[in-house]
Amino acid sequence: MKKFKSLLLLSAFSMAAISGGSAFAADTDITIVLSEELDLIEPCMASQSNIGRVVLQNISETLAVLNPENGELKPRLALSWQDMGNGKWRYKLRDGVKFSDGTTFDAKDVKHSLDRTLSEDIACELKARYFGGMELKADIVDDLTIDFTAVPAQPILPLLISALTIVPEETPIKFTREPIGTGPYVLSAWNVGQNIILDRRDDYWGAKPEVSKATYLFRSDAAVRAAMVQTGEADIVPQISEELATNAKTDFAYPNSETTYLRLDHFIEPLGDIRVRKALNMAVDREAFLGTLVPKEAIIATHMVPPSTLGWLKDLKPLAFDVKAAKALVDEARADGVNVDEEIILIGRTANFPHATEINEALTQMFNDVGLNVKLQMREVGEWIDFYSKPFAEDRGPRMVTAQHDNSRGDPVFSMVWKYSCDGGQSGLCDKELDGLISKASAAAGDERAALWGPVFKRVHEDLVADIFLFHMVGFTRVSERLNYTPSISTNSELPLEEISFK
Amino acid sequence: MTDYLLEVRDLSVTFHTTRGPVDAVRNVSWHLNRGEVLAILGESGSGKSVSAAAIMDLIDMPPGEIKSGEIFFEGENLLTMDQEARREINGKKIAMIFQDPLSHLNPVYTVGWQIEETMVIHGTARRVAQKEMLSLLTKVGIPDPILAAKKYPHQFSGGQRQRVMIAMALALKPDVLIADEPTTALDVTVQAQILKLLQELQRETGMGLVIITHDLGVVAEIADRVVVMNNAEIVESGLVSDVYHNPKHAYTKKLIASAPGNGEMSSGVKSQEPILQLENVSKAYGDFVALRGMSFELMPGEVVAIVGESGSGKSTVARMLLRLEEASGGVVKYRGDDILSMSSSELLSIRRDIQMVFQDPTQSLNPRMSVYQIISEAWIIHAGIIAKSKWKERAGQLLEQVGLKREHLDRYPHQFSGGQKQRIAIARALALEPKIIICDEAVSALDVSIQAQVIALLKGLQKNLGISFIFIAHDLPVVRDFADRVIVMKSGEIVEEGAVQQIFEAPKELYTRNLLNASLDPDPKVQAARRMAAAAVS
Amino acid sequence: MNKFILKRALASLVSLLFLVVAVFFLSRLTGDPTDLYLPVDASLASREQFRKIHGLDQPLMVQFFNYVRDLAVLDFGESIRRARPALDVVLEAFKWTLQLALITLFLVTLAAIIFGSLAAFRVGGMFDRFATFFSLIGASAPDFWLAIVAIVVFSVGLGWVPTSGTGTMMHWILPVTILFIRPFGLILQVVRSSMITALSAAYIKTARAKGAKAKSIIFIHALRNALLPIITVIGDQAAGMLNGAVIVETIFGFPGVGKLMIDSILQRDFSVVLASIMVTAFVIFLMNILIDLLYAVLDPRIRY
Amino acid sequence: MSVSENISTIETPKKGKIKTFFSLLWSDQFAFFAAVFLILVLTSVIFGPMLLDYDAGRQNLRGRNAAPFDFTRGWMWFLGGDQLGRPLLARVLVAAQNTIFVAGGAVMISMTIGSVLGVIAGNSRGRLGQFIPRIADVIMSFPSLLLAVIVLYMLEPSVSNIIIVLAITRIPVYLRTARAEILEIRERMFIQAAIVMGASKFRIIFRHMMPMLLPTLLTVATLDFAFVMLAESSLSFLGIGIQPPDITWGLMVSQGRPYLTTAWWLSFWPGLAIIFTTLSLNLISNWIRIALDPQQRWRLEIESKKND
Repeated sequence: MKKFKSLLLLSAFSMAAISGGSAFAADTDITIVLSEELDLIEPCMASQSNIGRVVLQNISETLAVLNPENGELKPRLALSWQDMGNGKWRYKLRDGVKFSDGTTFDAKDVKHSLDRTLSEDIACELKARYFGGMELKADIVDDLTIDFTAVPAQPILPLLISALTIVPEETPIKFTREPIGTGPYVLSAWNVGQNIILDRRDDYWGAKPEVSKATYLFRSDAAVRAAMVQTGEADIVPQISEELATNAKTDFAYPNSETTYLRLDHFIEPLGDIRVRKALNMAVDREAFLGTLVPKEAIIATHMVPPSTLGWLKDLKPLAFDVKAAKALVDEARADGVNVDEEIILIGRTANFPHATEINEALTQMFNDVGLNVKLQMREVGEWIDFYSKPFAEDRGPRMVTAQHDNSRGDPVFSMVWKYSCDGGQSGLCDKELDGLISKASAAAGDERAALWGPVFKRVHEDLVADIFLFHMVGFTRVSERLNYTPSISTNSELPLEEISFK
Repeated sequence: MTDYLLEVRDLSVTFHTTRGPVDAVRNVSWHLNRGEVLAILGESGSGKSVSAAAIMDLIDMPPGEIKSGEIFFEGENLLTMDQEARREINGKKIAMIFQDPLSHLNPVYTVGWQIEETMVIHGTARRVAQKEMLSLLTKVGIPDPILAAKKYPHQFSGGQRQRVMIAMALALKPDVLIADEPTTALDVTVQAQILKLLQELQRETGMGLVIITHDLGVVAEIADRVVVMNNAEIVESGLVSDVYHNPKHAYTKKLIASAPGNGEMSSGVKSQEPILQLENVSKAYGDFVALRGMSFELMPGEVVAIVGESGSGKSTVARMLLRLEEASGGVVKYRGDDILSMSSSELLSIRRDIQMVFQDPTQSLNPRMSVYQIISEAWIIHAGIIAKSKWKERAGQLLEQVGLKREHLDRYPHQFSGGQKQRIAIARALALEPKIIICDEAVSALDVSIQAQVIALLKGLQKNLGISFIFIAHDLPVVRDFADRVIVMKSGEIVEEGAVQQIFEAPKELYTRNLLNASLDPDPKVQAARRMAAAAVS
Repeated sequence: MNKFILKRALASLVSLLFLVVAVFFLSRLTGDPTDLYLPVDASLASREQFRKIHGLDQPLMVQFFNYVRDLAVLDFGESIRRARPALDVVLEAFKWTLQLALITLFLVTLAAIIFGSLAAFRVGGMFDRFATFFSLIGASAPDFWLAIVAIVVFSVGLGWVPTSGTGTMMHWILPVTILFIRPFGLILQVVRSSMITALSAAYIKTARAKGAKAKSIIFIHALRNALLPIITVIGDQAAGMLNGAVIVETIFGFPGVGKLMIDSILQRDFSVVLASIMVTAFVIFLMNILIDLLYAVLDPRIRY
Repeated sequence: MSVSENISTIETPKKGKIKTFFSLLWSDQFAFFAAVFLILVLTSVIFGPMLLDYDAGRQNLRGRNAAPFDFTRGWMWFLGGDQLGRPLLARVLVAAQNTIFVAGGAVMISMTIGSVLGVIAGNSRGRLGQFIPRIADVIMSFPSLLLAVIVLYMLEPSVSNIIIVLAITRIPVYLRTARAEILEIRERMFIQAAIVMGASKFRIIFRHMMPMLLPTLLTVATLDFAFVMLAESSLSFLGIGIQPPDITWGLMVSQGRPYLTTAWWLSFWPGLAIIFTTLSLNLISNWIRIALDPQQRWRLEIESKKND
């Protein structure tokens, strides 16, 4: 017995040895739980949502910040910018800003940041996402003035540039694990696999935020994440699932700029037939999803982009749920010799969004109810992407792909080119007229731009019935009752600690 | 209250089994005095070990159950004592040694540790016990005790292991030692040594000794009194010489009559063209040479016995010539063809002619095949011996030939006793109508009365069917009854070879003589005379 | 002895090489990481740039020979995702897995041996029946389900332990408990049956005839003889745990190698997949050799 | 000890084999109820999809997560409704088929391949005997998740392909068991007796070795069946297992997981089905082990006597 006790003691000691003591926490320290560990804390990868939530506006700042409510850009590290014509934009930079390593912020840092992001030697996601298909360069005018030139000219260059994270010019051109930025916080510890700790800077140029220290944890299970706020282990959980969002005091819905839709492959019969596409659209009882599998706060979609996007058309209406009419359309197509009995594969992606599997199951039944032959296949992301993106397989059958598209940047160009032009990587159609409309709208600026996107949306939704739009989704954030923080559409990509205050 | 050291009174033990409760012993009573040697004699299944198990508290309950009876040790009833008190007696006052010391010694602890443990359990300090252990090992005749104490059981020979067991049992100088078949499965010379050791120690300490055995020779050699058991009951008891010379109960009479070594010896068979010739057959396992150039001949209808102690290489011969193992060299000619160089297809036809009966029938019969399947398998393998329609009939005949019944065909091996199983194995061998049967210790594991029956059966086969036998055995009296010619082996070599009468009546070699002397005679008078003679020599 | 170790090590090395070749080529059958890594609307140019940076544009055989060449100097390549040496990433995670596995196995072994032996001592008794029954129920439940229920009950409901994560000793309780349950049931069964065999061996009779106490009969005489099959099954379980307790790691946010492996597989981060397989396989092979040596220590009849 | 020999020769009144079987089963009540449960499962495997496929698949979004024990909606709703408004009882019964097919198929395939390899390895004293166990080593250290991803990427995610994945990962278990057993069996005396009789290698393996090997393999298989069922549900949890519209218990548990705090019954019933099935299999395999072992069998027989 004695031996046994000492064994227990021994094991207790060994456990104590591995577990570090927890530090004393100030009441202005907060803990945030993310869904997965960050692969990198790299400013030029900040467009990845988990990285963005830690890095953006906390460690690294951008020249300007998009206000997603109205699509306006707010100055941040830049004071102002103006179009010099010919694709050139001149930026005036803020004076007196210091990086967390003590160096001073100036135009050289901005230029380096751009060069680094565009470098051939590292694969920055910012480049792939925002700066593809153009020649972009930065020219230093003086310490606090810099010119950006894009070829071809980009009417929305300031919007694109607002994604660029600024690093000091000393930053090497390879992925860093110790990001230096001008933001109000500095990365003070990264215990891989366990946590990331940001501490408030005293020498920040702007207003001092209330949160003194933020600890980021990673849990892939939503129920666990949600429980952690309940038990007081965490203060903010940016993503919990809708079932868990039952407490009005802590759980907030926010539009997350994601749109779910089914991409139809127009090149293959019977999906090439507009009657079949219409029937598919009419088969979906979108209302039934709301408040069941899709949060009731979600909005039934008629666009690929969320309502806050430039040029969004209020008066586009979804095709009404009508099983009878849909059946009639199918029969009509069948009478015309369209092979509507061909098995159509619906490809879903597992864990794409909350209830992805169930929603796809429900959709499958709805499609079959109007007399089509739809079969569901749920695939993991690596397989799914082969179906979603070009090149499509040569001998494929008719396929629909359920996907979710995120456009939080306020301009349709980030969506429409890739999803609907003939060359678009995920485009299931090729319509010359639509191509013309898209390129016209992309080239325009200002109010004209807004006006020109309208016909594009109309062509997609009404003339072509290109895809099956489902919902503009919402996310749920659980926030501890001791905090004042309201999530917004941008919560999906960033989580600025400065917006958080204590009750 | 009694004056006996140990007394079992009216003991009845029942085991609950598959087929209902079975009495292991019924109303058994016996007693033991200080300084006395009592033998409990019986064949397997007679219940001879059960009272010992009851004394040592070794009966698992369930399935066992002590229905009635008392066991008095020094006047106290063991059966009413609490567990702890009985544990105190075990090993200290009453000790026990077992048959097959290899499995009864814990394989993963050194023998030194195991001997010490007996003392440590009963309160001796480890250091004292260590010293005592070494002197015990010396006492039981283990050479180099300091080294031996650090060895594990498997590193000893069978006889030495039994010596270790004895050392362990005698560590605390118990009042009673119970020895359960202590010399079974040991070579005759070793058996003699162990019995001698037990006798000496018993005299020295004055303890009471209970020896449980199936062997009349052991009884004759060591015991003062004997209790004969059959079928769970005591059929007779008394002084050893009285019981041997004037058996009263029919069972005792039968038992004494079936003791081997008293029959008529064969006068040999006519010399003619040998059916099997071994020339210089040898076998080596790495550096160890098991067989050094063995040669002999077997005539048709002849029984050649190969005798020798364990490790003499006698079984290796059989394995070589059946190609169960490949020989390292030599020639085995069967009717002029060399078996050792045959291809597997040529071998198949030879297989029909040379069959084997193994030592342990429990292991040599496939437990999942019925008797019919076991016998008829021969005809599946060697097509054309008899037509399929006659299989059932022939199998029945064979069973009857070996003294079983036709109805037994549908049963499975586990439903038979050891002797019956060996008959089935013989029937299986006969199914192929072989010319030669090799018996590897085929009767060693059987009780004497059954042994006698099986030997009679084999003799009949020899006479009626003209089958030749190679009879491998360590038990000399059996050989005497059955063999025409005897080959004595030692360390892989032939020591002596000759007709059975010559070997038994006029052995040339000292080794053969020692072997013969060590084998025990069931007659206590003969044994006593031998002891006197031996004492006179030394 | 040394010859045996050498032979085993050589055989393990061959297996390891086999494994590397198999994993290298088979994993590349699961598609290109480029599509997963870059946003879906990334241009062809950036895709090509990505492939070039990571050497994915070269023929598969060239990639393989480069990999083997680097491997010869213990360079396991770089993680595409994390932009760090794959070996660093794996060792960091493996540290956690190793701790988790060791603690759990220690407790499982201790508990299974005690309970299993006691169950075997009185076969069919109340204790035996209950131990068997409950260990089976525990071992039959899907572990992710148990894990979440445990969090809901013990963390959220009762507030006894933190929900997840690492940090204090309290954090280890739930994951270790969940990880404990299945091997416990299994090892308990093996201990029980192995002990039943050992307890019915002849030498136990000798020990009883000596007057040995029940405790010494069970834990000294029988246990050491029964240990061989127990160690074999513990070895199998340990191998399973060293490969990572994916479910437990995922739910409790334990940064172990199991989660790393599944993530890397799904992200097609091949060098991390390969490195983690090699590290775990190496440790498992090493453990197997140690187990073989342990056999010889425990049972003097075994000699190599 | 020696008592048993005495007994075995006693002539016994011949009880019917089936009757003996049932009395032996009845004597271990745990095993008896396990057997009853397994028969229920088997019934739903055979008839479930035939009779209830439509009901189990018919969704009703507006009636989702219906609470259990509501008697007003008929027996099919007794266990409640799932996240798409389908009756859980019907789904559990229908899912039995895939679940059992996956586990049974994987066990069968891995047992066949594994034991064939193991028997070959155990019987060959040459290179092959050295090489085959290495295969087991490699498979064992090959992560099953990677294997799943590879197979499902190259083929389609379907019940049969999941079976392939699980079967491959379980081969080493049988390979090692079969090899170890064969190594032991081939030294037995009756094998030598068969050789002496001239039996071919083929005959020795199939007539003499296999019957000895089979009970061990079957015991391992019953236990493995449970393991495979749990492994399948883990794969579903990680999103690389069986996917809807196919259903298995494992998938149902993992799909019901998000609702654990709001609608516990979604994952509870299928979870219970898994627990009961694995538990039953374990109990039955325990029972078989005892019933087949002549040294242990008396335990059951004593019980059955008491019950007579």
